[in-house]
Amino acid sequence: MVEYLYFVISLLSVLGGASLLLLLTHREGDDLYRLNHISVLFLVVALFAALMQWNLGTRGYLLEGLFGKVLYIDDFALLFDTMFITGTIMTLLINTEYFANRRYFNGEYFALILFSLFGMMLLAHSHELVTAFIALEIASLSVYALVGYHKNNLVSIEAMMKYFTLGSIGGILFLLGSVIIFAATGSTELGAIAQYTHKGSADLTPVIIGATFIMIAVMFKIGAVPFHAWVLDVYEGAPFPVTMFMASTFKIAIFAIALRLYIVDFVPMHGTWTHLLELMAALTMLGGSWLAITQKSLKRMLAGSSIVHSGYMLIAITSIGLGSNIAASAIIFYLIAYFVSSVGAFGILSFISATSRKELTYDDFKGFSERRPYMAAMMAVFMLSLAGFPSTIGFLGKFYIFTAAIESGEFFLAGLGIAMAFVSVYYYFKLIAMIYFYPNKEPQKELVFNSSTLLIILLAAVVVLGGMGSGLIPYMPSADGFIDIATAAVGALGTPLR
Amino acid sequence: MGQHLLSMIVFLPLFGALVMALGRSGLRLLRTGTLAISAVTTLLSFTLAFLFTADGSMQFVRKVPWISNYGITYYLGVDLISLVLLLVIAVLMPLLYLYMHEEKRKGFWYSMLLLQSGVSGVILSLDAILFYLFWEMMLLPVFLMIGRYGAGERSYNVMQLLLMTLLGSLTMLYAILYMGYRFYSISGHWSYAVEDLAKLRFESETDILLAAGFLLAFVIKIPLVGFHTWMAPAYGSAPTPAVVILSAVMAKLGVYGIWRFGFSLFGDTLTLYAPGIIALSLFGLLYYTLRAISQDGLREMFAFASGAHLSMITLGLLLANIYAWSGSLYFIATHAFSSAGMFLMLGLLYRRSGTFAISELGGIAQRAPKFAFFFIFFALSVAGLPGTGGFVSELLIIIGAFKSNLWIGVFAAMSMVAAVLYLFTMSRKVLFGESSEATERFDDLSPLETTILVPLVLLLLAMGIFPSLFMSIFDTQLSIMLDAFREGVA
Amino acid sequence: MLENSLLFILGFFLIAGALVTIAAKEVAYNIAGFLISMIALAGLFGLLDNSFLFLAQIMISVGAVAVLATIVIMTLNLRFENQAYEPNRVRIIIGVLLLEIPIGLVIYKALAASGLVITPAAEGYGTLKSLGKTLFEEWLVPFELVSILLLAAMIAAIAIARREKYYDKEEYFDHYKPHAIETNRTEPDSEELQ
Amino acid sequence: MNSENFFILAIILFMIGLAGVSSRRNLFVIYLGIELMLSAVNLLLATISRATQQGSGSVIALLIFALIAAEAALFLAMLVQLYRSKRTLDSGRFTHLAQEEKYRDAA
Repeated sequence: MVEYLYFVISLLSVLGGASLLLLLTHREGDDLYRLNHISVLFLVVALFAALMQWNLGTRGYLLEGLFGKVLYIDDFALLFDTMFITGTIMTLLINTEYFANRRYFNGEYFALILFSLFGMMLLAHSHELVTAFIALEIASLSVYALVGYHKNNLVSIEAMMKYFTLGSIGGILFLLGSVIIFAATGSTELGAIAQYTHKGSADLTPVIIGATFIMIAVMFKIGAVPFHAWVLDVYEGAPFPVTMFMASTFKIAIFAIALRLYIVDFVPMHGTWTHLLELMAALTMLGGSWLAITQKSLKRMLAGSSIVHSGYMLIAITSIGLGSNIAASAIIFYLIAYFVSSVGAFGILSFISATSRKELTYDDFKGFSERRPYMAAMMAVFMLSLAGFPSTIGFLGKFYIFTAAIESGEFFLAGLGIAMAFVSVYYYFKLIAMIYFYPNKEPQKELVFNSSTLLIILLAAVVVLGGMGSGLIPYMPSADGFIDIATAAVGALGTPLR
Repeated sequence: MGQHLLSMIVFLPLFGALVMALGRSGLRLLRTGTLAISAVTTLLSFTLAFLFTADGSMQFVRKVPWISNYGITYYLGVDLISLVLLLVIAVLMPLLYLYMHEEKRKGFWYSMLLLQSGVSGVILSLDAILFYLFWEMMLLPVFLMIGRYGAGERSYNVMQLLLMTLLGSLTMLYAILYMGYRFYSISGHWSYAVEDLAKLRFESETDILLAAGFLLAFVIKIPLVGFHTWMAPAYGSAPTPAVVILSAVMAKLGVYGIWRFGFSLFGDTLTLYAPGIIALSLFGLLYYTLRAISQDGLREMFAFASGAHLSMITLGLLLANIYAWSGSLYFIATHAFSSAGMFLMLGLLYRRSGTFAISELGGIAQRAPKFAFFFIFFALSVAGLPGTGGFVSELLIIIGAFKSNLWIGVFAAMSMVAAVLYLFTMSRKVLFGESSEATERFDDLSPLETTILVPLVLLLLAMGIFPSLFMSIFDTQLSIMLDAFREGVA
Repeated sequence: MLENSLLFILGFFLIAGALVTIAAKEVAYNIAGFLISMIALAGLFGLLDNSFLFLAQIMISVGAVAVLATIVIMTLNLRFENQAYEPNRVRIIIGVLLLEIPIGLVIYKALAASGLVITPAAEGYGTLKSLGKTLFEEWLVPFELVSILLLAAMIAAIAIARREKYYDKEEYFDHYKPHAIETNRTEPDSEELQ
Repeated sequence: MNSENFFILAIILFMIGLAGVSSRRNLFVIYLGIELMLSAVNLLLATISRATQQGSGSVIALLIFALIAAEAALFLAMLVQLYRSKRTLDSGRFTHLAQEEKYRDAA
C-alpha cells in the first residue's frame, strides 16, 4: 500500500503544484518568474520520481484494492511521463523571456499548463476508457484555454474557437467509441476488453466499430489528414509557448493512449484498419507536405510539417498492424526524436520572438547566422534533424520507421515516406538557406547564457548525440540508448493477455 | 596507430573545425590551423600509401559496432581505388587552402574542413549506412559555400543541386534499407556492411530496381547526361575552391560508388545493362563536347569538359576490362589534377580580370607570360595531350574500348580530338590577340600562386611520362578485382 | 402500452426540440428547443427507471447548463443583426443529416449487435443508493478526476472570460486590435455590460 | 419498449447535434449541438445501464454530466470573449488566421 504511493509521487507532485499555483495566482503584483520557478520545482520533483521508477520492471494496477483496475504503472507509461514532464519543463524554462515580454500572461497560465500535464500523465497511465477520456478532456480543456490565452488578440481567440469546436467533436467521438465498446463487452477496462477480443468466439463487429470511432478521435487529435483542418490555424494563433507545448508534448500524449489501445486491445481490428491506415498515412504525408511547402510563416510551416511527422508515425502504426516486430519501438523512438527536434526548433523561434512582436517568417531569418551564429547553427541542426538528415536523431527515427515499414511489406508507404522526406528537405533547407545565404548589417549579438539558451544547447547536443555516438564515445547515452529505452517501453506493454 | 589511421584522416578536419569554431578563433589562427590540419592529413595519407600493399584486399580495416541494435557499424577500410582518391584529396586540399590564403570569410574555411571530412569519409566507409551518412554530409558544406559565397543565381542554383542530389541519395537510402532488411530476414541479424550485402541474391526485377536506386545517386553525382541539369549552373555560381572539389573529387565519388557498390552488389544487373549506360556515356561525351564548344563562359565550358571526361571514365568503368579499368582509375587521378589546375587558373583569371567570358578576354600572354604558360599547360592536360597524364589514361580507355567494340573506340578517340580542338581555340582567344578592357591591367602570377600550381604540373608530367610506375600496381590490384567481379557474375 | 406511448411522445419532443435547437434562427428559439429536448431526455431517463439520472438531468442540463446559456446570451445582448449570416441553413442541415445516415447506421449496427434487451428492472435499480455503491466501489478514480476536470475548466473559463485591467493596445499587430463593430449600428461598448 | 428504440432516439439526437455543429455558423448553436451530442451519449449509457441492470452505465453518464458542465463553462466563457472582440457570434466572420496581410510588416 505505502510502496504504491511511491509510484504516484510524480502525479501527485504535478497536481499539488497546480493547486498551489492556483492559490498563489491572485496575490497582488504576482511575479511571473517566481511562479515559473515554483512550477519548475514541482516538475523536477515529478521528473525525478518518474526516473527513479524507470526500469524497475514494475507492472501492475495502481492501488487495485481501492481504485480498481483503472490506473496502470509500467515502463511504457513511465517513459511517456518522463517525456511529458521534460517537455513541460522545457516549455516553461525556454520561454522565460517570452513571459516577461508579454503582459497577458499571469499565474493561471502555469496552473493550466500543470493541469494539462496532469491530464496527459493520466492518459499514459489510464487503463480504462472512461478514465482515459476524462484525462484527455482535462488535458484538452486546459490546452484550449491556453491556445486562447492571448484573448484580446483576435488571432488567438479565433484559434481557440476552431480548436475547441473541432476538438470537442473529437472528444465526443472518443466517448462514443468507448460507449459502443462498453455496450458490446460490458466493460471499459482495457484488460477485460483485451480478454473479450482475444476470446475468438464473440462477434467483434461492435468492438471494431467502437475502436474505429476511437481511432478517428485519435486522428482528429494528432491532425491526420482528413481531420487536419485545425492544425495550422491553431498552431499559428496560439502564443508561442503554447504552440511549443502542443506540438511537442500534447501530440505525444495522444500517441501514448493510441499505442496502448492499438497494440493491446484492438488487435482484432488490425486487419480491418490496415487499408484505412495506409490511405490515411499516405494522405497525411501528402497533405502535410503540401501545407508545409506553401507557408511563409515559420509557425505554420512547422505546423504543416508536424502533420507530415504524424504521417510517418501512422506508417509505423500500420506496420504494427501487419505484425512488424520493430515498428512499435520505432514509433516511440520517432516520438523521442520528433520531440527533441521540435522543442528545439520552437524554442529558438520563441526565444527570438520574445522581444519582437513580429510573426516570424522565412524572410525574418535573413542574415541570422551573422546576428546570432550559435543560435543559427543550432537552428540548422534542428532543421536537419526534422528533415531526417543523417548524423542527427531525426535520421535514425526515419531509419527505424522505414525499416519497420519495409519489414512489414509496406514498400509503397516506405517509398512515399522517403519521397516526402525529400519534399521536406525543400522547406527545411529553405530556412537554412535564409539563415546562411544572406549577409546582415546589424551587429552580431552575444550569446547570453540563461535557462533558455542552455536548454536549447542541451537539446541540440541531444539531437546530434542521439544521431551518432554510441560505442564510439563511451559513457554517452545515445542512439543505442534511446532505441533500448523505446524497446523496453514497448516490451512493458507485453502480450495482450495478462 | 594502424587501425586509427583512417579515422584520423576522416575526422581530423572535422574536429579541427569544431574546436576552432567553439574556441572562436581569429582569422589568422584559423588559417594557420587549417593549413596545419591539412598538412597532417596529407602526411597521414602518404604514410597510408607507403604502408599499403597492393594485394587486392581491404586494409587498415576498422570495424566497431555503432548502432548495435540494427547492426550498423563504424566500418572503414581502404583498397587501391579508395587510396587513389584519398591521395588526390591529400594533394589537392593543402593547395586549395593555400589558394584560399586571402579568404577572409571564416565560414568558408569551416565549410572546407567539413567538406574534406565528408569526402574522405565517403571514400573510406564500407558500411552502407555510414557511407550514406558521409554522402549526405559532404553535401552540406557545398550547399553553404555555393549558397553563401557564390555568385549569380546562387540560391536557386544551389537548391537545384541539393534537391537533385538528394533525390538520388534518397533512392539509394531506400535501396540500402531494403537490402538491410533482406539480409536480416535471411541471416537473422542486421548488417549493412558491404561484403554482407554483397552476399545477397535477389530476384532479377528487385535487383534491377535496387541497382537503379543506387545508380541514380551515382549518375546524378557524376553527372551523366540527362541528370546534368544542376551541373553548369552550380559550377557557374560556386566559388573556385568549391568548383575544384566538385569537379575534382565529388564527381569522382559517383564513379567510385559504381565501383564499390555497383560492381560488388549488382554485378549481374550491371553487366546486363552496361550497354545502356555505355551508350549514355557515349552520348554524354558527344553532348558535353558540343555544349562545351558553344559556351562563352569559361566556367561553364570546363564544367561541360569535365562532364565529358567523367562520361569517359564511366565508359571505361563499364567496359570492365583491365585496360579500361586501369585507364579509368588513372584518369580519376589525372583528371582531378588537371581540372583542379584549370579551375584554379580560372579563379586566378577572375581575380585579375573580373570576368569568365571568353569574348571579353584576350592578349593575356603579353602581359602575363607565366600565367599564360600555366594556363595553356592545364588546358592541354585537360585535353589530354601526349606527355600529360590525361593522355595515358584516355589512351588506355580507348584501347579498352577498341578491345570490346571497334566503334566505341573510334567514337571515344574522336571526342578526344574534338576536345583538343576547342581547347586550343579557347586558349588562343583568351591568351593571344588584342587585349581587352578586362585584361588591361593583368598581373602575372605571384610566387605563392606559382607554388600552388607547380606541384600539379609536376604531378601531371610525372604521370604522363612515367605511367609504368603506377601501372604495375594498378595491374595486379585491378586484375584481382576484375576476376572477383567476373566470378561473381558467372 | 403506456410506456410505449410515453416513449413515442418523449421521443417526439426530444427530436423536435433538437431540430429546433439547431435550425432556428433566433437564439431564443434555439434555447427553448434545447430546453424542451433536455426535459424530454430527462423524461426518457425516468422511463428507463433511472430516477437518479432523471434528477441529475433536470438539475444539470436543464437547471444549470441551459440557464447559464440563457444568462450569457442575455448578458451579451445579442442582437438579430449581430447573428450569423446563414442562407439556406435548413437545406444545408437536411443535406448534412442525409450525409450522416451511414454513420448513424453503423452506430446502430454496432449497438444492435451487442444484443442488449430491456428486461423488467431489478429491485433497487437506478436508485441513489445503488448508484452510490457502484460509484464509490468501481468508479472512484474517474469520479475524483472529474472534480479535477471541473477545477481545470473553471480556471480555464476564468482565464478566458475575465476582463483584464489593461486592454493591450500594442500587442502583436496593430490592425488586430479588437476592432470596431462591423455592423452599421453603433453598439454600446461592451465595457458597460460588465 | 425495447432497447433499440432508445438506441435509435439516441443516434438521431447525436446526428442532429453533429449536423448542427457542422452546418451552422452561429457559434451558440454550435455549442448547443455539442451539448446535444453529449446528451445523446448519455441516453445511450442510460439505456445500456438499464439493459445490463448494472449501475456502471449510469455512473458514466453522471461523469458525462460533469463534463457537460465543464465544457459549458469554458465554451460560454469563450463566447463572451469572442463577442467582446468582434460583436458577433458568426464563426464565418472570424477569418484572421492565415491571412497574408499580417506578414507585410515582417517582410
